[in-house]
Amino acid sequence: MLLQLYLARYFDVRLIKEKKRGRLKGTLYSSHNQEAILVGSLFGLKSTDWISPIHRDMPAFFLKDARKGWRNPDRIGMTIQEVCAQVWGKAGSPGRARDNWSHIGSKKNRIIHSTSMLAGTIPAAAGVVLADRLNGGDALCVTYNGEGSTAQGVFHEAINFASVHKLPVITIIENNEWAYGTPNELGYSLDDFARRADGYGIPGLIADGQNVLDVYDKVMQCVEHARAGNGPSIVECKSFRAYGHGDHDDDRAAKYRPTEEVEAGRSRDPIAIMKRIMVERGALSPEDATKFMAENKGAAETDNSDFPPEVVAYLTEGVEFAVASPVPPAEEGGMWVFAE
Amino acid sequence: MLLQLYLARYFDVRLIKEKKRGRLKGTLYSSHNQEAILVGSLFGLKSTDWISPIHRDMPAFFLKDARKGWRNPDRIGMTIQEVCAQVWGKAGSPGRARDNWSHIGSKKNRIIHSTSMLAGTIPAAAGVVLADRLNGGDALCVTYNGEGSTAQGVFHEAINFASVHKLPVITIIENNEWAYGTPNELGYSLDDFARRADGYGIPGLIADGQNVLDVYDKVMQCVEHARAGNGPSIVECKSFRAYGHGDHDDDRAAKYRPTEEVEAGRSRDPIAIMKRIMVERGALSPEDATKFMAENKGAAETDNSDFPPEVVAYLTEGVEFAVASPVPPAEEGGMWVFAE
Amino acid sequence: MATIQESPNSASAPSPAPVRGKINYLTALKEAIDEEMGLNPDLLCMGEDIGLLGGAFGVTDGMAAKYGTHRVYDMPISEAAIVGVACGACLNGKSVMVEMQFIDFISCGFDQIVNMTATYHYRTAGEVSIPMVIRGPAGGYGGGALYHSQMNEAWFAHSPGLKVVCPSTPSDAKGLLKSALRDKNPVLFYEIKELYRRKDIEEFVPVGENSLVPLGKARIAQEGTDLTIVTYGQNVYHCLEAAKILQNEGFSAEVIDIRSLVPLDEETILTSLAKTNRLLCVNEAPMTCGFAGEILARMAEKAFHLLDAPPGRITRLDTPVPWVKPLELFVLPSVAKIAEAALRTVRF
Amino acid sequence: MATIQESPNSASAPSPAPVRGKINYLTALKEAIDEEMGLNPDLLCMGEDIGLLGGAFGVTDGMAAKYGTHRVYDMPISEAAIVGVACGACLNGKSVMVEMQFIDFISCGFDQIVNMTATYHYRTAGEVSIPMVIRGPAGGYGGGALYHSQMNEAWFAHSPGLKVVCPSTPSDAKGLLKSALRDKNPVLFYEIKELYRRKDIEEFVPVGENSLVPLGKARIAQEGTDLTIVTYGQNVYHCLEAAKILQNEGFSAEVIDIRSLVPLDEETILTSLAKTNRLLCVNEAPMTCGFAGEILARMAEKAFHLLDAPPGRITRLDTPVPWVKPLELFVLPSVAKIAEAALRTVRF
Ligand SMILES: Cc1ncc(C[n+]2csc(CCOP(=O)(O)OP(=O)(O)O)c2C)c(N)n1
Ligand SMILES: Cc1ncc(C[n+]2csc(CCOP(=O)(O)OP(=O)(O)O)c2C)c(N)n1
Ligand SMILES: [Mg+2]
Ligand SMILES: [Mg+2]
Repeated sequence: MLLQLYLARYFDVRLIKEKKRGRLKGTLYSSHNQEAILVGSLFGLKSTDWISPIHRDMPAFFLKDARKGWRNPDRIGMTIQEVCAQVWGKAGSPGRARDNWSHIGSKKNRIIHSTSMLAGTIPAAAGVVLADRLNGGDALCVTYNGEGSTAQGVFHEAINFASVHKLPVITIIENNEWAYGTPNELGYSLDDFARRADGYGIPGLIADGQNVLDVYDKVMQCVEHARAGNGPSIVECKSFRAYGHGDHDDDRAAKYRPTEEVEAGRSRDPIAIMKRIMVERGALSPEDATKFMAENKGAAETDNSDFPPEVVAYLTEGVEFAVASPVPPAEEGGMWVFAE
Repeated sequence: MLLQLYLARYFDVRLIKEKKRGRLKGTLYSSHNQEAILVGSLFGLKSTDWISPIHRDMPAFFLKDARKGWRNPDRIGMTIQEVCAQVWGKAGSPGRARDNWSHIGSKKNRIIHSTSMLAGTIPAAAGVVLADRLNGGDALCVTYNGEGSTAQGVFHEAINFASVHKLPVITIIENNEWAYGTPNELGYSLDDFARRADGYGIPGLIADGQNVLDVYDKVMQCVEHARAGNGPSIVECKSFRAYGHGDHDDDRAAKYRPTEEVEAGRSRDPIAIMKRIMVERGALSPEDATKFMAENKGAAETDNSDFPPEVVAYLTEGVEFAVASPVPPAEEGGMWVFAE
Repeated sequence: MATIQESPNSASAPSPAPVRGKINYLTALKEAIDEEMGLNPDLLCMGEDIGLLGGAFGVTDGMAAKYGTHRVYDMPISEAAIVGVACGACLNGKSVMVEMQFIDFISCGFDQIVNMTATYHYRTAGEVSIPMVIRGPAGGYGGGALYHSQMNEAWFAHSPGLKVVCPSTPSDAKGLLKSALRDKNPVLFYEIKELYRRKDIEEFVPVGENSLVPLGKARIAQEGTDLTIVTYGQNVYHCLEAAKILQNEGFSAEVIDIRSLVPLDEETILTSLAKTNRLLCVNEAPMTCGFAGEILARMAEKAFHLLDAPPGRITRLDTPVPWVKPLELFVLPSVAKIAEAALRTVRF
Repeated sequence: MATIQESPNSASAPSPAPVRGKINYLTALKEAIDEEMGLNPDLLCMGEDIGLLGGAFGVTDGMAAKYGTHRVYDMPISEAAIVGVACGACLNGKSVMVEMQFIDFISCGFDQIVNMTATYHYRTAGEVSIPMVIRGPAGGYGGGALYHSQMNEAWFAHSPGLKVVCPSTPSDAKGLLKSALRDKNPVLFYEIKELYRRKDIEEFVPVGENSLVPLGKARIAQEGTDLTIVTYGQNVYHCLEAAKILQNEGFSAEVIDIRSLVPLDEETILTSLAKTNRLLCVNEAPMTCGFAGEILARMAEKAFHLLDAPPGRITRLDTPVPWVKPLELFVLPSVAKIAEAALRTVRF
């Protein structure tokens, strides 16, 4: 898990560096400080389970089923090459760079392709697991959503439907306190989002989104609930958005959010927390714990030495693949409107 | 209140008779057996409050502010003439018969004009009271919704918004167990709809929808909550749809719903219950209680003698007005697309 | 070039196996669903009140009993979720027939159709296809008012990735719906509710494979030489009536029922124009950016040299559909309006 | 007949009071909102991130601070509720400017626009009018991909009761937005985000009443005699470039920027056609049922006798807008495609 946290963090750090170096264009939506949500929620899933990540969940694409080993060819998840090719807008992307950033997916790898329309894939998640159940499967689907996105009507429609048919859809709310430039008090009027589950008669759990083990525990409770045929659930993961909404927003975010709030929010680094727990449990020696220091460092101040070499190596392979991959030919713009 | 219950019931009975007589065309959506919800929720409102009725709430149009007296010219509600002209599709309708059945309203009378799209006016309700508050008013808005309609995304979006700004929107759920041909277990997975309020951090009350006084009490709790600036609330009124979804559905409904269920549902007639309570409280003599017998009678078996004469007289005026009112001229079809 | 499309019930078509009577448009639809549900175990149905009740108009009557509630779903009143759930099921190997209780309510699921479903194949560079049919009762002339009378097919014809179909006869209703249910793409299927039980259009309709009608082929509802009238849906009948008026005046109109808007059989129209040199397009949707205008525009571009008179169109005025009859008829295309425009065109 | 529309910043327009520099399209929009917010205390603003942040692109920057959060609302991510709440506020005496963060997300509030808002005046026989402007960044050419590049104006042009506007210059951006904010009807206002900060179109823009530009009047972006090119939005600049290519070939193109789709200034186009006798319509929305086709259809109907060559159109292919540049440019209108079609038309 620690290694996965590093990998997720390094993905973020590396893309920023690539952009600064001029090798990469486009907006980046950082998952910095929210990695524990992804790692903790994905860790206990079966290979055959589905996921539905959105803009802030890029690492989910290559962390899915990563417990089997990132490089394991039997893994049912995307390779780092595929994900990087997507970021770079190259033909090596699973979507051949037709839509941008996180709007990819893979039927084979059981990842739903989101549109930009927030919360728009939760109904599809319900449909996917319904179909799976009809085929005799027991796949569940974990959907990821910012707390702001839950204001969409389709969020309500989909969860209500899933509750009626007890469909195994686990809705993760990545509550990072902000929806772009809007603070939560203007988005909804609850303290704990998890209570929204009451309105559908389903379990609503709260996890410490900075603690990967707590996320794992809460999600696994929901997984068991789902596998037992009891249907959907919601897990609210309390977290904090470390930077701007996207990297274009970093400077503005520093203005619209009070410095103290940001500092407090960033202070609970999920990597540091995981290390502390591991040391406490004797799973990591105090010396090893000081080895890689990505934690509690700003993305800009971090460099490769802050990360385990295998993390750097894996990602570097992805980046090099992406850089080398060709841009798709123009004519592809006119292709695949209709299936034959 | 008893008189209002009679009026609402008589409206329903009379329209069916008019249709049978061939004087009226179109589908009727009966509020038979659900009158206590309308009467009880409207009774305690101020003249300046807004309402937003839908298909099953036709009597609400003329019961709004009726406490002042149906015929009171200062009443801020529709006249029976206007409502009947609408039902008949005549120029005397406040909407000049451009849209049908309950899709009317009145800015002057503070009634929001619904479209057919269920739950579609709840956002407007929030907007109306927001504007009123900005103008220094304290008007609230009562919206009516079938339990089935709450599955619409916009229901969620609007109530969430109202909760953020503590807007005085009271959402009545007329839980009549069925949404057209779909029973509640296929519509949502809660026992008590009122719990959905938890998900917005607002009060959710349950009323016996057959007991007009209980509806009144629960709604008045919400009215006080709203007037005190505490914002929206939900009142679930437990009831039962006595007939088909519309009168075109009466025969089919008799098939898709078990007879026992229907009989049990119809047995708690709101008029009878009100009479019993009044007798118990000494507000009605046992003899007077046996006077008009609309209660517990099927719509078809009921006739004018089952209703107080002033009820019959008032409605008859409306019907005669409607019958005499002209059909609007064809050219009006091309008018009022844009305001000048 | 496409030639005249044989109607499946015409004399030369292989005769249907069992001898049976004429059926109406609604029964034809029901047969299509029944046959396809029988053939394809991966086909599901989703919609409001389609199971226990059998649909507001009865199109799915008996399906839940026959195929089970694991294949026929009574959905909550959530158009967006209905489309989205269907899309997810298609992503995972199913085909889904979605019923909109009235096509008007499709606006509540709009985003899920145009952004999620329509683009899935495109976004995934062909990895995923979404074999979904969204069908429902549509159209005016029945006093349904603003929200039970719409023809909003142009919204979807303008949204790439969707096929759009609208049959006007029982044979086409059945044959096109069967084809749509087998198509790999999302298809918007406009049923004309005023035709559901219309007596005078009942006809013999084949069963099984014989009944298939391909998407993208127009039908020549009536041959003629002086004017090409291009239309679809309920307006086919108005145009045929108008053609009679023309005949009385000594003109012969060819009436083309395009049946499928996307893809459009342009060749049949072009062939007809080569003969008649005059064009009138008719639809009951609002004029601006409607499909009648699209046909007109395409022909003005491609067949300008063939046109001996200004091409015309008769559509709904750019208004909603009002309720009461005189107003409704004022805004919708009528036989009189079509005949008048047709005469103007042939006499140009 | 309308004559050439004077651009408010042309030499003959009354000069703006304070001496000041050229401004960009975005600043012009901001000025419009600021001026109208100042003039009309009943005008509210609603949208996502428009207050504290000042909008994703900064169009409402500073408005919340200046006019208060009781007039400028940071809304939850609920497009349907945003439109619906705005509609309710209008019903009760307010005017509302709604910002869609990207015009693409309008699909999530579609029903509230086309069925609730657009029809309110009609349904109430004129009792209620809804003075709402829905504006937002639109258009392609910026690598925004499927959901940040749309031009979906045709959906709304096809929905009776809505006005549809799309400015291409800073003066028009300001002047039309001010008019829209004063209009009694719901107006869909398409801002071209690629023009927001485009340097070479910055211009002197008047302040106050002098800056008003009426809805429903086209602007002749360039006079010419051999061909009429009708367009709007970002394509205006592509067409002007194409006109230069034509000029090199010895042809003179008149480029009309319609600015307002509904209502459409047909007279300016007809006047131009009377002179040029040739028509090319250009828009970046998909072809089928798009507005370029609508203009083409109207002119084919009304000005058939004026046309000496087949009218043409250049539009997006009937595809979504793909992300990466070569693909994006493959599907969108380009100077080359326009020039080629234009040359074909003038050489016909
Ligand atoms: C339907 C829709 N409306 C608006 C947007 C624009 N938008 C993109 S991300 C975002 C904020 C999302 O906030 P939240 O859900 O809390 O996720 P976070 O970015 O905080 O992870 C907004 C408004 C969108 N993508 N889709
Ligand atoms: C958005 C939308 N979808 C579907 C319909 C069709 N429809 C009209 S009433 C109805 C059932 C409503 O049930 P419920 O909300 O429980 O109200 P009730 O009729 O029981 O009072 C349906 C499905 C509609 N009017 N609007
Ligand atoms: Mg957030
Ligand atoms: Mg109900």
